[in-house]
This record gives sequence, structure tokens and C-alpha cells, in this order.
Amino acid sequence: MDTMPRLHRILDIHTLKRGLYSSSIFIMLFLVFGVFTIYNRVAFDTNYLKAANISVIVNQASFLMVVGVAQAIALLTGDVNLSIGSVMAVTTVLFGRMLQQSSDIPLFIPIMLILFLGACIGFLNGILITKLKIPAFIASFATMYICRGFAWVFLGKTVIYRLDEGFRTISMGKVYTIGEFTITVPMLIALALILVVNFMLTRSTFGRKIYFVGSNVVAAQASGIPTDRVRITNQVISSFLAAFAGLLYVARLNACEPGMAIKTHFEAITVALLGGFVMTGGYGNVWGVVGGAIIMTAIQNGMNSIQLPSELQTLVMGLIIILTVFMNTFLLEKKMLVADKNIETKKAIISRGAQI
Amino acid sequence: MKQHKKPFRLSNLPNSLYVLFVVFIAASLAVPKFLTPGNLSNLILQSSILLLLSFGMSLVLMTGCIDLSVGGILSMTGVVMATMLRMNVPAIWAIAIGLLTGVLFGTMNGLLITKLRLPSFITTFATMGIAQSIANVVSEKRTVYWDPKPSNSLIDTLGKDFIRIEFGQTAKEVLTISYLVLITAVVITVVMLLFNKTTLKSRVFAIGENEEIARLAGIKTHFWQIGIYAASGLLAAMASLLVLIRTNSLQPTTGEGLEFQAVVAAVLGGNTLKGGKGSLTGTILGALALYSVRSALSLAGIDTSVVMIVIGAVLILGMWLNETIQMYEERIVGMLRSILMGRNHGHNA
Amino acid sequence: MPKLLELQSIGKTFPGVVALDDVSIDLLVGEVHVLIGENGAGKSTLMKILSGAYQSDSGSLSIEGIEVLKNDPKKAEQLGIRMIYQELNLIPELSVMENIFLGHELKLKGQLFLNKRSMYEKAKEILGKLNIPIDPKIQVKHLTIAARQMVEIAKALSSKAKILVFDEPTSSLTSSEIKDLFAIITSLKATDVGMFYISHRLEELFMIGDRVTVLRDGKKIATKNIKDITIDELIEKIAGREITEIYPHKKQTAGEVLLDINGLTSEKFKNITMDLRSGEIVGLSGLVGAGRSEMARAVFGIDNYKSGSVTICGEKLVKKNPKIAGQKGLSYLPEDRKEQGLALPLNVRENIVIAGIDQLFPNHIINTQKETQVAASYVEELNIATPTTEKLTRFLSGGNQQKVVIAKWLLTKAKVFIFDEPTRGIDVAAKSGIYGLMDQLAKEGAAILMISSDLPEIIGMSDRVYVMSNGILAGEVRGADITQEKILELAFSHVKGELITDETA
Amino acid sequence: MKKGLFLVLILVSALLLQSCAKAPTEVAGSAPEKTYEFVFIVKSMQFPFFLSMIEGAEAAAATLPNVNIKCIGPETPYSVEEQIQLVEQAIIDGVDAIMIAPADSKAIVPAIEKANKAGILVATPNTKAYGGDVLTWVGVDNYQVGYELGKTLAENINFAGNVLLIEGTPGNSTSEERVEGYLDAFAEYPGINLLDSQPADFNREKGMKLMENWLQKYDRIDAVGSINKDMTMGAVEAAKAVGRDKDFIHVTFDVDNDGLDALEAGEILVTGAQNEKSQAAIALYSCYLALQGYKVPPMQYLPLSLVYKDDVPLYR
Repeated sequence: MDTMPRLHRILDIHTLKRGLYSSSIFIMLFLVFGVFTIYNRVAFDTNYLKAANISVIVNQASFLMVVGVAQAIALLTGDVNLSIGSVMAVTTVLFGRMLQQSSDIPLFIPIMLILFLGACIGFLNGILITKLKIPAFIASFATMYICRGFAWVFLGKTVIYRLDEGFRTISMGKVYTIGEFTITVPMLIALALILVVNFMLTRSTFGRKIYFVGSNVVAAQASGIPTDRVRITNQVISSFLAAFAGLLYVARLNACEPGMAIKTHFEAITVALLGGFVMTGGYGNVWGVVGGAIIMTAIQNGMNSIQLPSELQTLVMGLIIILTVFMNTFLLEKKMLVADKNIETKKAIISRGAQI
Repeated sequence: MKQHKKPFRLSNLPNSLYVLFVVFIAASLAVPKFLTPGNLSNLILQSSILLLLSFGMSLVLMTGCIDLSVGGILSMTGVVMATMLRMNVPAIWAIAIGLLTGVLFGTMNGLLITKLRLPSFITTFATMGIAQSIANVVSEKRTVYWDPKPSNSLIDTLGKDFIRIEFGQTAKEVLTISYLVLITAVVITVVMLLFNKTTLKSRVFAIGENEEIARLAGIKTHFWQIGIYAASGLLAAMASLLVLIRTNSLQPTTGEGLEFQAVVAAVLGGNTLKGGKGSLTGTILGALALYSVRSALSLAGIDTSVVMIVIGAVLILGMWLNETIQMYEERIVGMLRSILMGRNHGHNA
Repeated sequence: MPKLLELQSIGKTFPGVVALDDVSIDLLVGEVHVLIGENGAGKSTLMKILSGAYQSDSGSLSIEGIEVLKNDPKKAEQLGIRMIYQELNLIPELSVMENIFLGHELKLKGQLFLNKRSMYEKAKEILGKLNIPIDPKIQVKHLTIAARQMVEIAKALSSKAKILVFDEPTSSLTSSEIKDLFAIITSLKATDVGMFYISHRLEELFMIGDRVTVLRDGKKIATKNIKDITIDELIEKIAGREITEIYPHKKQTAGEVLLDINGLTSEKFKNITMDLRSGEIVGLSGLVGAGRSEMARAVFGIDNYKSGSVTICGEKLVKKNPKIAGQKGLSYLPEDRKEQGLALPLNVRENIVIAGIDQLFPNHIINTQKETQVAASYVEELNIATPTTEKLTRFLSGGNQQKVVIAKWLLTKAKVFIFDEPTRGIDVAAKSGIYGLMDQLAKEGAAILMISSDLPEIIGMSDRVYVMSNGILAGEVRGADITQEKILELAFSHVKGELITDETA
Repeated sequence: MKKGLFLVLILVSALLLQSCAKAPTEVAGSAPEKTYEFVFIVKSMQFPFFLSMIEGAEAAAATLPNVNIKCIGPETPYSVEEQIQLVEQAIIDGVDAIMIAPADSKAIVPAIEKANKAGILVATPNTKAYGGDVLTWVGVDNYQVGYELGKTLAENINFAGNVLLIEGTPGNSTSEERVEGYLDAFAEYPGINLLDSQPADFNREKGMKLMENWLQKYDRIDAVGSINKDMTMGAVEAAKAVGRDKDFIHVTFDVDNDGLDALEAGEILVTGAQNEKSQAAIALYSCYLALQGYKVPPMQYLPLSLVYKDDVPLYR
């Protein structure tokens, strides 16, 4: 057998399948944009697809991308992280407190401390999951409660607002404007993060180990991978990113509240699942998160733009999510089935259907 | 022939038992008002809504899926019932239609998950939004209430106490069992009966363990899965009836956040997200454990923020205790056995 | 003898592949009809059509002369067709009796509530008949693999069965249990039950079979009476070519000690002391559940142990650290490839490099080109049948999956290999390939510990044999002493006949 | 600074009470024989508004040596079911008075009736309960709030212009009542063109997103109304980010330091003050007085005061 030519590898059906699985979200994205554009054109004679609006959507989605990636990394080893929103709250509340106490320390010290604290909470999660063998769902649910509780305790009954303007550039800064499209700092941060994480997952040995642990933790053990360490590190990265997302969040809002990001764990899971990650681990491409975040934001933006009555908004959101997942799991795999030469695929797909 | 009998195993006991145990000991020591008849009746009353929800959730979890839409279904069916009552539909019909709505919505969930093979987590997350929307549309986003009429006096009656035993003057010396608790008890008994005495248990365990095995054993897997989702919808509708009776009105946002609590109660009770195993008794204990913590802490007058921290800590403690006991199980059982054996020998001599 | 069943010109196409092409086969009353062929030859597909799990595209199925028009699992069951699958189809959380009656529970009047009492009585009766001493109320998760296999058979016999299909029933059974199983089969023959029997263990076929049908690539090659065929002919028909020798290993002088296990003790095994020398293949025999795999896992560092030590090339290993063990040159090929050996959703390339990934890319960055080249070179070296290194391992056959697991450890330049049931469920041609590979490794100076329940394999391949019994190292057999009798004697030396595991599932 | 505000509030409360009951002169002087246990149940512990209410209640309790107060709230914001549980727990605890800001006016009634049965005083600061035996309600009417703010908004853009409205959580009664008031006010002026009305769930971040989306769609906006300050602050940030913060005015509700700063900076034109701290304080004093045997008026309307930039020092 000859060594594999590059082209052969790219055209291989299995590679294609893994790539396409997360890219069906982008097909859906076109659909969503299409519908809102036409509706806006017909009903209001306004241009939905103008660069300025896209810029707003992508900017808003940047934050969701960060939490989506945080969740996706946890999902890769099959360990969901429900504590993302609470980690954001507790870390940023402390951050705000630090800023309040002394205004003359350089900003990067509290930032570093906060990111470190996030990583520590992740470490705690990891220990609970691997060493104490508590299911990730319950463990991170427990830390979600604990972190939220501490966020209140730390903040007392005040709200911290009007943060340092320099600090706020990480969320409000603009870099460059092309026509109406404004490139903002959060966009670049999200892009950089996606590139780094994508590199980590696809090109580093650690990323390979993550996928392996997520696909089969027993086999990973039997291959000499320190599975516990991988899972703990994963949780650390996830919560570190959550703390980072928290900084973006407060910088954007110009306020720290204990009740912030109260549903972020749900949003993060939705974004990751829409992007092709699965609850059982081992599957998923980070670019899918980009699609998932943009689609979620675009739906909200579109519903606002067509003046959809508030009571119908969750309905439309629900229907679009179902349609997207349907695209992901059904249509695409059916196509694969026809293309695939192997009968085992069918079985594999059936067993996938039962996944949570 | 020597028969191989089932060994006694501590690990067969549900997690929630340990949590409940810890909570009860700690609460009764720390909060004197905790172990009063009044508070215990309160505890059961308060946990009844979550109990029904988490029962449905447990069944779904056993099949290896999840149903996040129960909170949405609760809001939706409640609004349907309340609107019926407002339109002077006799209470019994309103309830029937409400329950039917729950069943239908659950069936739709089941169809999406079985026939379209959609992953259950995100699908039911989406249908939760759909149910919530329906609730908002039907109620016109307002709390729905009705004027007391003979046609809906049933709701009023069900809000009353079924049994009330007074020991003294204050509320904590009064033992009450309301109709709500009675309804919950009946529903739970029926579900437990069906689970343990019919083929239900082997069906859900088989489907959860491996759908293909179940299919090969001649089980109509899709039929059962859809049925389980329908049952979850029905139980959510029943929980909604309890809320309706309890509040004598219905807010369209009632069900928010309940789905997660139901999952936690079920998972505490030993049900897993992977399916194929689980325990309904565990779920009961799980729901009670969650409410015991809350009740004890609010009796102790502890700040809500601290309450959340303590709930988190108790969850971890309970799960950890269970894990530790499993680890040292052999040693513990061995000790127990040697004590028992020793006694037996003495008896023989 | 009258015909019990006839499958005529069965054809089945899956998208893009012809699984069965015009296969006709029949089954007589009271016969054992052996089906044999390489993996992917179509045996399982054919049996799944029989059991209603698949629908055939063409051809007909008739039972006792009556054609069955639309077959499905429920109907097949009504017709008295029962399957005993290779992969155990039991629900661990349910009790033995609930498993036995899964899908056709006995009910009280009214058809709603279960009749637990009569289910219990009936289950007890069936288990008694099969000489299986298990309480029907015990949960299956507490049973050993062998006991589960017995329950599987009991399940098939729980209602009136006319046709039984055994799909590799002995792959997890020990010799004595196989004997029990064969006794059951013989008694079933007397009650006019017809049986299909699928196995890769050729010697078994000659013990139990009446007729044999060979399938290759979805086509029927031949149907013969067992009496009229020799084992060599059979192998030739299966493979489509001649395979000269199954066991290639030539005994040779052993080199220095590579692996030294000293007094290893845990809850599952006690005081195990053994050594492995360069260039030798050492068999580790014993009954299923004797603690062999558990010991191997502890040696590799997956599980913990209480006392004792593991030394590799003179260096003592730390407890519970498979990473260090791998780096020091120890490798472990687990018994259950799908569950423990491979990440099935990942492709061949990713599975091959995983164990040696840190050595291959010391700076933690993967060079895809280099990775593909390395993977491809092992695909070539081990003759793994895959079009590209990008194929998902889930789609490979059992033998090729096993080769991927081996390749994984070759990459780490491992010096000591622990093979746990290396050929279970693998067809004859692939088996011979794996034996060849083991021999080659030994020749190159590796030390191999081969855990196996297949006695001919142990006898054919090993320079020495250790035998474990109930967690204790019962003895070591060398040279001419390596006989079936001696090994079995040792294997049973500490047995108490437990069918219930201690593992808390 | 804060202490000063409280003194003012307490004075106001005292005056209010004086107008309807015997002068509570004895209260300050009499030696406390019994310690009263109060519990205050808010709608959520996660929104600054309710934290501010709690502050008011605690400050009031601190002036009475024989009153202990516990302030609690549901874990899930605005969960009336959890509020009912807290009431039941308080009954078991045997408190003397329950102050509750019901998350739903109707749904809380059975719980209030339970408390009545146990002989416990119930006061409802902020939000009315549509039934049960409530000692007193202290607050502003939500519909009235919306209506007043709507009118104020219209006045400030000379009764004509493009207007947007930010709602709370769909189905939340506080939100729906205020929105209804706003809409009724707008309906009175034909010049007011309501472009859109969308929910932002009382949430700053959602308010910001919503405003960002609107800013893309509408080129001419004259005023943005909101039913709560947090959402407005989000909207202000969104407008600032694209440099359109001077193009339109914000009318909102509730006051805290954040809002006062925004008023001073000219980011918000006007906000409605419902004096939540006084609401809680008055409810507490009312309960205390009732326990001493005084009669307390069942409805205590606090005036809705509109706060402009010039009024800021008054609220500091």
C-alpha cells in the first residue's frame, strides 16, 4: 500500500463526513439569513443583510462563541459543564470588588487573579468528576449553585458599575471599519480563541488525547493516556474560558451583578450542540461553535427585526433549533449512507440516534 | 445443587438515601423546628410537584434520553386548564383536557426523538421553548385566574386538607395531609406499581441499555419510547394541576427552571444520563432530600445565597459518601457479616 | 430426516455492497448445521434475516414447508426461531428471570401484571435443566461472563424453540463450560430442535457439527457432511487459498528477563510472581474470571494493587500509572477490542498513533504528514485491510481492528507485550496473521504474555505456560508438559464454582 | 450618604403613618418586652432592585430594637411557587409577621390565607395580592407607573416621534402591567409612532442586544421607554457604542446609584422612583405598629416621583 496522497485523504468519505457534520450548521445559517432578509425586504422594505447588521450579529455572537467553546471542550470528554454562567458571575464579582478596593493597581493583576480563580474552579470540578467519581452533570450543577451563592455573598447587596474605560476596550473596542462592517475587539478575541483551540484540538497531541478519551475512556486508559489528568485539564480550560468570558461580559455591560449570565449554561450547551458536539463526547469541530453562536444570535436579531411578538419568540427559536438538529443528524447522515460503502454505517447511525 | 444468591450490596442503595440521611441528621440536630409534624407535612407537600416531574424524568432517563421540556409542559398545560376554568368549563373537563394536552405534547417529543432520531437533550430544550410560547399565547402573557363557581368548586376542594391532626396551637404542631399529597401519593403508587409489576421496567431498562437488543427481543422500542415521553408529559400536566390547585391561578412562567431540579432529583436517586438503570424509590428520596435541605435552611433563617452554597455542598457530599461506601463496601459488609456470624455461632452453641 | 427450514436464493444488498448473493441453505430436524466463513462473509447477515432483524431483498424463507412472507423479530419468535448472539444481549440491571423472559413475559389474567411467581418457577426449571446453579432473581450484572452466556442460552430456550442459532457461543467459555454447552446441544438434538452453529474454532465444529456450510464474500461455497471433510480442506475453502501452518512460532532460547512481576496482590488475585524473557511467548491460561485480565490491568497500571512490584528491564514501575508503563516499553492489548482497545469513532491513523504520540511528537505538535506516513507504514507492515488510514476503526473487521491495536504498541517500540485474548472472534486467516506477527515480535527480541482461553492456541504458541486459578498462580508448565490435561488440572485446582463476580457493576 | 437617605425615608414613613393612626410616640420610648420575628420575602435575590428593598427593610428593622428580620427570596427569580414554600416555612417557624413582595398577585393568595389562618400578619410591599387578609400594601400601581412614564415620555418629545419600548419577561405580571400602562398612554397621542415593543427579560445584557438590533433597523428613533432601569442601562451602552446616545431620550423606571450617575451624565432623561426602600420600611413599621395594636391603612400609595437630572442630589 502506498503512502496516502493528500488528495485521497481529503476526498475520503469519513473525513468528509466528520467535516460536514458540523458544517450543516452553516447551511442552516444561510437559510435563516435568507428568510429574514426576504421577510424584511417584503414587509418593511429594509435591508437585513447589510454589512452593519452582520457586524452587529457577529459582534454579539463573539461572546457566545467564547462560552460555546468553553462548553464544547467540556463536552468533548463527555463531561458537561453546567457551572459556566456561575463561574462568570463569581469571578467577575470578585474582579469588580478588587477594582473597587484599590483603583491604582495595574489592571492585569486582578485579571490574572480572576483567570486563575476560574481555572481553580475548573480544577475542583475535575477532581469531583474524576477522583470522587461524581457524574459531571451533578458535580457541575453543584458547583453552579456554590459559585452563584458565593457571587451573592461577595457582592453583598450592591452592584458594581461603571468600570475602567481602558478595561472596557476588550469588549467595546473597535479595530477597523470596512464600509459599514466594523471589526471589533471581541470578534478578534473570539477568532483568536477559536484558532488557538482549534489548533489545540486538531494539531496538538493533547487535543488528540481529548478526542480519544471522549471516544472511549477505557481504551484511552489502556493506551497509556492519563485519562483523569486529561479530563481535569479539560475542566480547567473550560472554567478558565468561562472566567475569561465573564470579563468580556462585564466589560460589555459596564456592570457586575450577582444575577448575571443566569442562563448561560443553557445557551452554551445549545450553541455547542448545534455546532455538532454531542453530550456523550468524542465528536465535534470548534468551527461548528462559530456557526452555532452566529445562528442563535441571528435568530434573535432577525426576530427583533421582523417585530415578532414576544410570546412567539421562544416558539420560533425552538422550531429553528429542531430544524437545525434535524439537518445535522438526519438529512446529512442519510446522504452519507448512500455514499458510504459500508453496511456498518447504518448500525452506527442507528446507535447515534439514541445519543442524548 | 448450590444456588448462587444475590449478595447484599450497599451500592445497590440509591445515592439519595445517603444525602437524605446526612441532611436529616444534620437538620434535626441544628434546627429544632425541623423534626416537627408541621414541618414534615410541609416538606412532603412542597416536594410533591417536583416528585411528579422527576418521576417522569426518571423514566425518560432510564431509556437513555432526557426530557427538558417538562417545565414548559407544566406551564402550558396549566395555562390550558386555567383558561378552561375561566371559560366556565366544568373542572373535571378542564383537568381532562389539560392532562390530554400534556400527553399529546409528550407524544410529539417522543415522535421527534424516535422517528426523526433527533438527540433528546437539544430537542426537548427546543420543545421547552415551544411549550412556553404556547403558554404565553394562550394566557396572553397574564396570570390566569377564574371566579369561584359551582362548576369549578372541585379545584377549591382539592386545595383543602384531607387529614388534619392538631397537637397544639401552633402550626408546627399540626400534622396535615392535603389532597395534593393524596393525589401525588396515588399517582406515585400507580407508577411504582406499573413499574415493578408490569413489563414497564424491563422495557425501559432494555431500551436504555441497548435499543438494538430490545428490538431483537421483539420489543416495539419506538412505541415504548413515545409512550414514556407521553407519560412524562402526563406527569408534568399532573404536576401542573397541583400548582393550579395550590395557587388557585396559574402564571404562564410557572415551570421555569423546574426541569433541572427534576433531573437533579432523579440523578441523585441513582438514575444516570446513560440510561439502562435507575430507581424510582431513589427519585422519591432524591426529591425529599432536595426539599429537606431547603426547608432546614430556611427554617434556620439562612441567607438564600448561603442556601445555594449549602445545597451544592450537600449534593457533593452525598455523592461522595455513596462513592466512598461503595469503595469500602467489602470491608463494611465483612465487618457486618462477622458480627452477625459471631452472633449466630453463639446462638448455636 | 425431514427439513425443518429452508432459505432459498437469499439476496441482500446494503447501500453500495452485496452482503448476500443467492444463498440457499436448509436445516434438518435435530441437526447441528455449522456455518463458517471469514468475518464479513455474510454469516451474521444470513442469520439476521432468519431472525427477522433484517429483511431480505430476494429469496424465500419457509419453515416446515410453509413460506414465511414478512419476517420480523416478533414473528420469528412466534415461529420458534431463537438467536444466541456473540455479543451478549442481556440487560445487566435486570434479573436473570427478567432477562430470560424479556419480550415474552408471563402475565397474570388481564395481561397487565406480571406473573412473577410462575416466571420464577419456570426460570428455575430451565436453569435446572441446563445445570446452571443461579438464583433467577439475581441481577445479571453480578454474573461472570460465562454465567451470562449460560443465561443467554436459557433465554433462548425459555419458550418453545424449534430453531436455535448459536453465534460464537464459546468465545467466552472455558473448556469445561464448553463441554456443558455441548451436552446441552446434544440433548437438544434429541428433542428435534434444529441448530445453526457459527464459530471460528474449527476443532469445535468437528466435535459437535453434522453438516457444514462455508460462506465467502456473501456467496455459498459448499455444504458438506462433517464426516466427509478434513480441517485443512475446510480452511482452504474458507480462505479461498491454502494456509499451510496456523501456529508459526518456533521455540527458541530465551534472553534476559524483561518483565518481572513479584508478589503482586490485590482483591482479585494473590501473590502473583512471574517473569518474562526476551524472545519468548508465554501463555497465561486459566478459566474466565481466574483474575488473569485483572492482573494484566494492574501490571499495566490501569488498576491499583495492594502489594508486590512490577519491574520492567530492571526498572520498577510506579503503581497506577499506565503512561509511565507505556514509556518504559510495556504494552497491553485488552481482551475486548471494541470496548477497551479502540476509539471506534476515530480513524485508523488516530488510533495507531495514540499510544506513541508523545514519543512521535515530543514537542506536542502533530505533524499530519508525518503522522499519516507512520500510520500508513504500519497499515502496510501489518497488512491491515483498509483503503486509507482515514477509515473509521468502527468499520474495520475484528481481525483488522486487532491489528490496529497491535500497531498502536509497535509504534511505542514496546519490548513487552501483554496480549489478552488476541484472537477472540477473529476468523482463521486473520488469526494466522496475528500469530505470525507475535512470532515476529518474539524473534525481534520482545517478550510476550498471551492470555487466552483457547487451549489449542496456548499449546500451539507458548514456550511456557502459567496457569491461574481463582486469583492464584496455580503453576507453570514447560516443554513437553504443555498438554491440555495438565493445564486444565491446574486451572481447576483452586476453583470453588462461583458464577457471581465480586465486581460492583 | 446612605444613612441620610434612610433618615429621610424613615421620617416620610412616620409622617405617613401618623396621618392614619395614633402617633407612635410610645414606640421609640417603650421598653421592648417581646422580640418580634419578621420575615421579608422578595421576588428575587438576583436583581439589584430587590437587594435595595432588603436594604430598606433591614435599615428600618435596625431602628427597632425588638424586631429581628430575615430577608429571603426564591433561588429561581420570580418563582411564586418557591415564594409559597418560603411562606409555609415561615409559618412553621412561627414568625410574627410576613412581608412579601408577591411574584404574582393572584398565585400568592392561598399562601397568604394559610398565614392568616396561623394568625400571622401579612404585608405586601411593592406588589398587591388579589385576595387574602393583607394588613397593608405599600407601593405604586404598576399600571399607573407605566401610564405615567408613557405620558412623561410623550411630553418630552412634544407628543410626536418614533418610540421603542423595552418589556420585561413575557408572562411576568409586573412587566405586563407596566407595558399595558405605557401602551395606553401612547394610544392617547396620535403623533406617537410606536415602532416596536420587545422583551429583554429585565436583563441588562438582553437590553443591550435588543438595542443593538434596533439601532441597525431604525435610523430615526426619538425615545426609548423601558419598564426597568437595568434594561435601559444596557440600551444606553449599546447606543453609546455606536455614538447615537445623543439622538434619543431614555425613559425608565427605578433609581439606584447607577441610574443616578446615568441621569447626571445625561444618559437617561428621566426615571420613575418608586422609593422601594421606603416601601419596605413602611411595610415593616406598619407590621410593627399593628402588632402593638395600632390600626394601619390597608392601602398606602406612595407617590410616583419622576427623577430628572436636577433631582439627583435629593436621592443621593
